Amino acid sequence: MDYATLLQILDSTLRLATPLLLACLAGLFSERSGIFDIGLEGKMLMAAMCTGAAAYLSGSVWVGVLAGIAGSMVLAAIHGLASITFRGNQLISGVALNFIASGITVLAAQSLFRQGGRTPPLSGDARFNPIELPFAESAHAIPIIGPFYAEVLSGHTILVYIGLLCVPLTWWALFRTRFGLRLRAVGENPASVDTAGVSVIRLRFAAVAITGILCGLAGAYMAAGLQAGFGKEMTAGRGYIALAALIFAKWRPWYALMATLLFGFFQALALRPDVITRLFHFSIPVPALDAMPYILTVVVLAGFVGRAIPPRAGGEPYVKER
Amino acid sequence: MAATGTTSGRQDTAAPEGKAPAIELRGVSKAFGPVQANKDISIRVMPGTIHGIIGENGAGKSTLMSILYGFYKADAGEIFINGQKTDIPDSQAAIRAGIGMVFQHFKLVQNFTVLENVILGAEDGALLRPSLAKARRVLKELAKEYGLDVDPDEVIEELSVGHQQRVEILKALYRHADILILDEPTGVLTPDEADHLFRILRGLKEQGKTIILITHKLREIMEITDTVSVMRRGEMTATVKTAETDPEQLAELMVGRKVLLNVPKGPANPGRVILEVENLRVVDEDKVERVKGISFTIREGEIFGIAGVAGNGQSELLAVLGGIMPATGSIRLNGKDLDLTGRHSDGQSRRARGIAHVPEDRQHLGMIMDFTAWENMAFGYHNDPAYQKNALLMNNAAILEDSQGKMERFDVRPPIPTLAAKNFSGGNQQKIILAREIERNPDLLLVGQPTRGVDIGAIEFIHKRIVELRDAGKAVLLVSVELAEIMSLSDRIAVMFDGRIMGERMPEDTDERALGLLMAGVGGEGA
Amino acid sequence: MTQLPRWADVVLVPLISLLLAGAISAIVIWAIGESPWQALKTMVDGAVGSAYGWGYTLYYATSFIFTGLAVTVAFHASLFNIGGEGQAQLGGLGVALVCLALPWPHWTLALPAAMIGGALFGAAWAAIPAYLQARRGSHIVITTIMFNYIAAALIIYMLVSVLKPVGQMDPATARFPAGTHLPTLHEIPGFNLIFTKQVPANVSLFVALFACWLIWILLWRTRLGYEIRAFGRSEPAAKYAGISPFRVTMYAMLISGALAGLMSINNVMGESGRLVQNSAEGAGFIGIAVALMGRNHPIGVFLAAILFGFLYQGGAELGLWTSIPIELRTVVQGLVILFTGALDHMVRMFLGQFFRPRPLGVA
Amino acid sequence: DPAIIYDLGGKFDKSFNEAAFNGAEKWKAETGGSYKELEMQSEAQREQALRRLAETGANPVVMTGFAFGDVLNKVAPDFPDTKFAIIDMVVDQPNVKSVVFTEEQGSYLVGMMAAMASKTGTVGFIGGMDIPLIRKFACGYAEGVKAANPDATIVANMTGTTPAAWNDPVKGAELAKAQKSQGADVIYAAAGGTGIGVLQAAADEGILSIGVDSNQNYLHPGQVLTSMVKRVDNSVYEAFSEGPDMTTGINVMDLKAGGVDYALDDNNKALVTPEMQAAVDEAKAKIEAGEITVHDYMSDETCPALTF
Ligand SMILES: Nc1ncnc2c1ncn2[C@@H]1O[C@H](COP(=O)(O)OP(=O)(O)OP(=O)(O)O)[C@@H](O)[C@H]1O
Ligand SMILES: Nc1ncnc2c1ncn2[C@@H]1O[C@H](COP(=O)(O)OP(=O)(O)OP(=O)(O)O)[C@@H](O)[C@H]1O
Ligand SMILES: [Mg+2]
Ligand SMILES: [Mg+2]
Repeated sequence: MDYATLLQILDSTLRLATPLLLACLAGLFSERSGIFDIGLEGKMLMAAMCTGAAAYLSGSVWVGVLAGIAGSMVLAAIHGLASITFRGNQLISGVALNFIASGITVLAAQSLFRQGGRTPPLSGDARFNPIELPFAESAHAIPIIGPFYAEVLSGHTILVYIGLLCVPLTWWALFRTRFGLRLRAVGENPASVDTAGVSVIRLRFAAVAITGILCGLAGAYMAAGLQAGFGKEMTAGRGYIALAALIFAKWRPWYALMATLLFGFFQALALRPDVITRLFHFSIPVPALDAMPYILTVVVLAGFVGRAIPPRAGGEPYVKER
Repeated sequence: MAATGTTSGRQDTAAPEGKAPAIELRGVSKAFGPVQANKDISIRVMPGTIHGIIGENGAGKSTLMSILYGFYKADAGEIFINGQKTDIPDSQAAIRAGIGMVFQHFKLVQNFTVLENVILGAEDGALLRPSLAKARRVLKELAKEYGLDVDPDEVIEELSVGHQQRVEILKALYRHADILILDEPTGVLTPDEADHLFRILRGLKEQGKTIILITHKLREIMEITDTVSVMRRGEMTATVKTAETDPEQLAELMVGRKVLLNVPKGPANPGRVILEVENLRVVDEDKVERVKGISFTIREGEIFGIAGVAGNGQSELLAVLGGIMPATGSIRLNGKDLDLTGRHSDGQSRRARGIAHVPEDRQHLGMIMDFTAWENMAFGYHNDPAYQKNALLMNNAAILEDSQGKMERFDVRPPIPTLAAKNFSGGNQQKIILAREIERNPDLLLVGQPTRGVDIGAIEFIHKRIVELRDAGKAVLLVSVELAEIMSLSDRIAVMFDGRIMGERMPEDTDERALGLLMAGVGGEGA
Repeated sequence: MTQLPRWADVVLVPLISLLLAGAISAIVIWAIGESPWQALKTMVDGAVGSAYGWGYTLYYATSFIFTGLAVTVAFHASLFNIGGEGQAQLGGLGVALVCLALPWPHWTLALPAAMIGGALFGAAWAAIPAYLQARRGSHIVITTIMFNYIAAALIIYMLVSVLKPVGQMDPATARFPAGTHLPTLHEIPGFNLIFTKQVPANVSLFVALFACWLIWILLWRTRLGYEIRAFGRSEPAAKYAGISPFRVTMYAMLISGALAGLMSINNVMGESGRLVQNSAEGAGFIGIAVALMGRNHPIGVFLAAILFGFLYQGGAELGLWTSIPIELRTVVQGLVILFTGALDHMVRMFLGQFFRPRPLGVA
Repeated sequence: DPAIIYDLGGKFDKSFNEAAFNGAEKWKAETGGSYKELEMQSEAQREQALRRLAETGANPVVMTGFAFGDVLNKVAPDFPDTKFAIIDMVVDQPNVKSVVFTEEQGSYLVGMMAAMASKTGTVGFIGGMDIPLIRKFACGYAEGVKAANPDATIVANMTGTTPAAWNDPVKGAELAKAQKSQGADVIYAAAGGTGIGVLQAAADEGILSIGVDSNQNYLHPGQVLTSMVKRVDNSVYEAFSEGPDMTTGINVMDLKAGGVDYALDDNNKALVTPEMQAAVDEAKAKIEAGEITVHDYMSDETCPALTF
């Protein structure tokens, strides 16, 4: 494989990893607070639809992003209500919300635009446009690093950079702030937080809200960055891959970046079966590449590669009085 | 009922100098669904004193303290702190009012460091770094002042229980608690650790702090408290000055009657050896060695009692014999080895070899609360050929009929086998389990805490049945934290401490005092 | 929380959940500018208004009975199997391989063989998550989700690269031999008086009903069922009773996977007569709703499966005759799961108001 | 009433299915009649949809896409009085009309244009699902490219092996970007809904694209070189107009019959030079006259101009 091809695949990796990364970090907040969320997929989808619709109607991508976040937050709020307030089963709530999102996005888009459950294509300001990083043109002159900077790092939409920025931000928030300390504690032992005089419910709702925001960004990126508009089921299981990445990353922000980049790389590679064939002189079936994130996650879950220990209070509603 | 006029009279004498009490509760009530955990409770604690609270399991002690700490909300009642009426809707308010609490079950984040646990909820700002630095400094001072040494950077799960408790105390002190509540702090401690704790508590008292200490142990009450309150069935039955009372009186107040548990039983006729345990070691899931090489034998027609403070390896011993936990060493039943780790180390195999097991925790181990009584009667014996219709199907009718008989013979009330287990009272649940296990006519009966939370009538009945089984020539291994029960029921007594048997005594050659010393790890030949 | 009487818990809670889901669906329909009443009428007409509609409703219900039972069995062992979809797809592969392996002379021979194939493949697909849960403590929910996706990829690979006949363009197996054709209700003497036209509901329906009965026997009449239920209620107690957690987890999931796989005799063998991509069409997920709705009892599952069959056929009719997208049924399905499975405490709290016992301690 | 069933991409795929939709709408506008329509949601649903439509008395029933072939073969005999029309597939039943197009011819024309418009000498092809039908597009395209510029390089990719490949704009966009990095500056997308992503990415990257099935020039005015139009709309219109008396049998829609063509309108006028147009129109005449035969991949599953 020549360097140009590699750069092209890495470039593609970064694009494809971004929604995974945002969703993965979203899940990280929720699960760190002890609320399991298999509804990432649904929230992303909802956000993608809201973004597509609002950006088209308003002509502004930022209005679209806000709408996307709002859409995702509605689902997050329902999940919070079900799993925090009413102490319901978090897994079932997540499954249910995924179904609701899958259906309601099509219903809404269809009723708004009558284009078979799509939103009309976005163009111009209704969509994120690539940003050239400074000196990207001139950087080509520098060997190796230069093209990498110009081809892979530069030329993405703003949300890609926001996604990358979210990684250190998440790490900092989680491990260097009061909020993070409490959040981690509430996911490990909510009673410790409660007896320390901090509201478990408020913390968990805050975490779920952050999940909503990040999933909103992930969905907005799908509709206005990666594509130009919303299409039926356009997230195509990315929420579940993000969930897999979260486990793969053992609920840690930097590992989440690694995991999502790896899974994004698989997706990018799956687009170029020709490269693999040329490289290894045999063809790996594309379905095998598609399934790779899931297979790897199962391997990690099985404890063959380190142990993935979820937050201890995860999945359990906090009940003081039986 | 038991709250007499004299007890309330005594209560008023608790404020001689006219100083406002540090804590005063008036008419506090709390119900959990149908369970009335606290009924119209009033209590006063004077500043700078150590106040004890005693009461049987489930008397409502923890609930009352949790209300004071804002963990639960009372249904009725008022709280006064230093004479001021104070609302305590949550723990934050309690902390603000200067109250700190060390719960019976610690509220620590296992994978956080000591420092992180200490600052949790009491951070100084949005960023952690300054808070951590400050806490490190304060902790050092506190360590010096009260002898509360603990490495601030150690992760909680690496610490011993005693050290974890210190962290809890530090947490309270870090929050400037003037009133410290400790819920059964010594239940999990070694005698050394307990002594150390008491020294700390005395130090705190000298600094003018008020301490409330919940315990089951009369000895501790007598040793350290200034005043003591007694709770029974959700009610406060008395508050007295420690100096003016004695253990017998407290015990009577606690149980509501003279405690004289004397089971009518004839002398034992020990026959051949049924059970031989040799050098048994048990390591639990957290890789902690719970039983550290014990050996003993039980003969037919003999009740072998194991006394000890809860958490000294008795539960694990029962679990191993009952096939719930693996172990190393050797156990022989009727001369044949029991499998301790392999395929035949499960409960089914134990039952097949003639071991019946009445577990300590009846609600979580002994039965399935959502199952009916008759389903529970087959629990563990569901493979019994008598319960099968054919190779595939169970004979539910047979189980039902069998259960009906057992319930009647054991006086389970109501004797309705189709009722769900959760709808029986605790005592009757216990009878269902006993009926199931004893009527199997086992060679060896394991019983853990047979009368925990059971009323007097039922206690006598249960004791009678256990003795009957002995008299039928069976072996019984009895584990109980109630010394009185051990004393009156056992034909031979062993005391466990820290995973070892401290010594064996004949009941007629010993008394509660001597056993108590062994339970505390003092003396004995096993240490 | 106040405890509800049993009848309220079994009948009232699901009923109210269903009504809530229905009410919100109506609001959704109204919000997209359609008439909920008209929609309901179309659904009722299309799904149960004619023998033909029933033919489809029962066809869908058959699949849902299998997957609902699959979820139920696992639920009783307190295992949440969301892998029904993948297991059903693998079951489809098993059925297809059996059907294509021999020139079957008659369906009476092909059906039992295909059942074994479907059940075996479904069970095998459940076995790995079960093993990982029982031995390595991996959360079964996550592993079964992963296995759904791996199953989809595997099926695509099998269809595209292995099973697709030469010259065929769409990724599907060849048609099964005529001897594997299962009689539809239209072809069964007696039933053909009602079902006068070709309908997809076929003899698998009776297999499904039989499975309901069998699962009831299993859960409440056999030792294994006893152990499954005991283990599901309390793992420590089960260990005390000498019930092996490993054994129960494995058996419960194997049975669950086998049931999900068995579904394929209905759709793959009975209806399409060949294996296509995504053959289960989400029935594995609907099994969750069916089990929740049916309160994890075979009779409840049967009733809930009919309800969802109605929803599915009715929803298809909506897509056909109105401008309400077919996705409405996905929304309703999600709402039912949400209300019966996650917001059930809300419903109970609400009902609790009416069943509050007299306060204690008044006397 | 007539009825139409769209394949998985949906009737608004801006491509194949939308062409069919346009035909139906044209019929409706002209005759004032009404028709029933249905969009496939999943692979397993085909048979029900087909039966249900036939059941309600719709006649003729038109379906778009080869994937209906198998079920139609099964369903058609059950409804002998109903006429069916299937596009892109041959189904041998007495009551079925099979409409197939000579996509290789249309692709040949746009291939020539691609080669002439390319500055790099490298052109791209992005197919949807990897099936002989799509290879037929690719092969005709490659022949056209070579005819105009024998030295040109052709980069060809397929989106996938399942019907999902028809509706994956993300993948389409990524493939377009990959082809651009390999030097391609004109990309022909024969990939249904996936093509939307290809055209979008090409426009974003500043290179040219070629649409398919419908006239897609308007999607990115001035950035879509042309479109290989396949007059599915005409076929649908025709089938609807014939009504229940529709003629059955195989109906080959070739260049001559107006079945395929390249699109020229205001949106791409500036991109098509007079030389280009002259060359293409000449080739068109030759093909119609039989002087040029474009190889049909499906006839022998080989392609002289391109290896897959
Ligand atoms: N969170 C709760 N929900 C419901 N019931 C509770 C709860 N906590 C305690 N109870 C019930 O309230 C009663 C009093 O319990 P509490 O824990 O206060 O007793 P205790 O005196 O501390 O007993 P122990 O000595 O065993 O600790 C018991 O019947 C108990 O089952
Ligand atoms: N959750 C419940 N639902 C229905 N009935 C119950 C429930 N809990 C207890 N009961 C009934 O209420 C009665 C009193 O129960 P409780 O546990 O308070 O008894 P108790 O006085 O503690 O008796 P014991 O000394 O035998 O434990 C019992 O007869 C029991 O059948
Ligand atoms: Mg307590
Ligand atoms: Mg009781």
